[in-house]
Amino acid sequence: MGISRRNFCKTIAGSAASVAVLAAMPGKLMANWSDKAFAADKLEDAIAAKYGSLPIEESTAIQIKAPEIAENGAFVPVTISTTIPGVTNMSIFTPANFSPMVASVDVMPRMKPEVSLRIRMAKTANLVVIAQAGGKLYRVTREVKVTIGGCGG
Amino acid sequence: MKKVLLLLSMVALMPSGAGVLAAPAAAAPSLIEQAEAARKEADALGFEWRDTSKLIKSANEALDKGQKEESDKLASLALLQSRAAIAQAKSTAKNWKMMIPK
Amino acid sequence: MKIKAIVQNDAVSVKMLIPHPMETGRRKDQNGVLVPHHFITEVTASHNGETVFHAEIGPGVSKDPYLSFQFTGAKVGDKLKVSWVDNKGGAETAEEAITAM
Amino acid sequence: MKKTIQRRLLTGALVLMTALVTKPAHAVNYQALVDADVKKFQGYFRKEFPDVKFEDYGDGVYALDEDARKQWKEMEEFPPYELDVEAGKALFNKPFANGKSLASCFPNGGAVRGNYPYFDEKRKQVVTLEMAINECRVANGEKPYPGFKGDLAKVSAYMAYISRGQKIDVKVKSAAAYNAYMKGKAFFYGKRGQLNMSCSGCHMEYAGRHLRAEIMSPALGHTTHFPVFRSKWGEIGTLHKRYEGCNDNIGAKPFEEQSEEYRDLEFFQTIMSNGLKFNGPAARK
Repeated sequence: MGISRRNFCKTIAGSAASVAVLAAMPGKLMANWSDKAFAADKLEDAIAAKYGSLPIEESTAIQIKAPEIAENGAFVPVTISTTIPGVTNMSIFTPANFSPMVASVDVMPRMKPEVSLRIRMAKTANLVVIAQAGGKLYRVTREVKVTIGGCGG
Repeated sequence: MKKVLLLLSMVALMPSGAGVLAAPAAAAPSLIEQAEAARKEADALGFEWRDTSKLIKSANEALDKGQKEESDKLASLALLQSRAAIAQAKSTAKNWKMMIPK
Repeated sequence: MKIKAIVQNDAVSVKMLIPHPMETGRRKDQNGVLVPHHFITEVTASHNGETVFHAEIGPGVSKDPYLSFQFTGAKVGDKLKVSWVDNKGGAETAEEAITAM
Repeated sequence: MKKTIQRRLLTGALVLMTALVTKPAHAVNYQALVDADVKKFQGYFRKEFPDVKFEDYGDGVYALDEDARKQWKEMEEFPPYELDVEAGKALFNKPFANGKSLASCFPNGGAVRGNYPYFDEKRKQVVTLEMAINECRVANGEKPYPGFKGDLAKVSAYMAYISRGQKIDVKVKSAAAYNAYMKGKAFFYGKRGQLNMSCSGCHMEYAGRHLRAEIMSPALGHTTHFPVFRSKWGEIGTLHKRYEGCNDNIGAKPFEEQSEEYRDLEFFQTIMSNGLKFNGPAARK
């Protein structure tokens, strides 16, 4: 029991560890909820479960607005948008989370292809956004740093 | 910082505790009793440390399990912490004005 | 749930905050027992009976989910209907009047 | 480095300022003593951070760090505490068993944040907003709300919300008030806990600098924006909950919500922010 600065930040351990995880999916879910995609524990599997085997192309026409260094992994503000014409769906993934698929938004005819939300990130990791337009998928990837051991405010 | 803490603990080990130890009791108070008395004193000064009461609790639990050596170790640490806290209270009361940044 | 729907330029800006624990199923309570997962699965918004927003979400979304989007073709005074369902059968529907900036 | 040199150069000037403070009088002018402290305290931050606008100190660490400020602004787009403000409003107007409510205890519809904390000259103690909320409940035969979070923080959040913009102007008019003020001051500057650290060590001398991954918030403006929804807590909590967390971090046994120690500390800290505006509740990391 040495006197150490390590004690200083010990209280964060519990809260930051609230990782998004779906170990076993509940039995009855909404029929149209993409349970397979949300249950997948690998990025590729989640994408395949959501979109099938459509070809994926890296794109610069998708924008991710997110902090360089997240203040708190439990609330990371993210805005995704795209200028790809005819986009019908945008999904956001964080491959480092136990369950990578975070959210999937259908871009309805009257909706602008932009959505903001707050997500959980267990640790420093990539954000991957996939946009679907026609029979194709477009992808962009961006890193967000998450500091663990926070005790500020 | 480590240096300051080391000093504090040394101060704590010196005469401040002598009163307790030299008490002319028929049966000398146990380490746990000494630690608890010192903890109370630190608490009354508003300077008790976070883990001291947990240490005393663990020392009591170890004693119940017959682990005298472990119990003594924990109680000594609690006693040391309490004495350091008392010394800290006195030193802070005397010196806090010097801590105001210019 | 709290909804703000405001006309901005040619579109309606919608912001919502839904009180919900969004339990991941991995968090332990004070006694070290796993808290079962409990999270919103779908959020839908409609205007004049037409769906203008539909999102599927999972426990990767923060506690008390915040969602924001924009849609066109509505005016001040119109009603926006928002509803959500969760994995335990919980649900809520609310209506909010669209306001000027 | 640069800061230390600056500090040394400034010492002389501050000694001069201190000399100007004391003036012989029949009755001690406590307010003047306190005002001189405020001037020194705020002057310290003005010199440390010449580019930070005074009113921005109400935003805590976000006055000092641009990246963090941007994320905070995102949170403020639809701050999580709005749900608490709404819940607090309902609690504020909810009738007690006797038919009265919190609303019956407070004038101005409860928009009274600017009146707290104050020193009650009759009872010879500092009265905070949270203390007044619970005293109202007890006076009406209700149980006080438990401390640190939950309903107490929610009601306080609602009252702070409808009081936004009220100016901080806490007075010290008597020897007893000055005594409470000095106790808070001694708490603020005194080292305590296993790590032998003080409030001022981190939030004055280390303000704006990193302690591990964290940027230390400036003590100026600390009490303007409470209660806060802290992402780390995942809920709204009171100023005294934050004090509890800080004390725990430095290895000191924390005090209770509304303990005399924390009320005196709140009194001192709020006085140090005289001139700023109450802008709570707020979102913090």
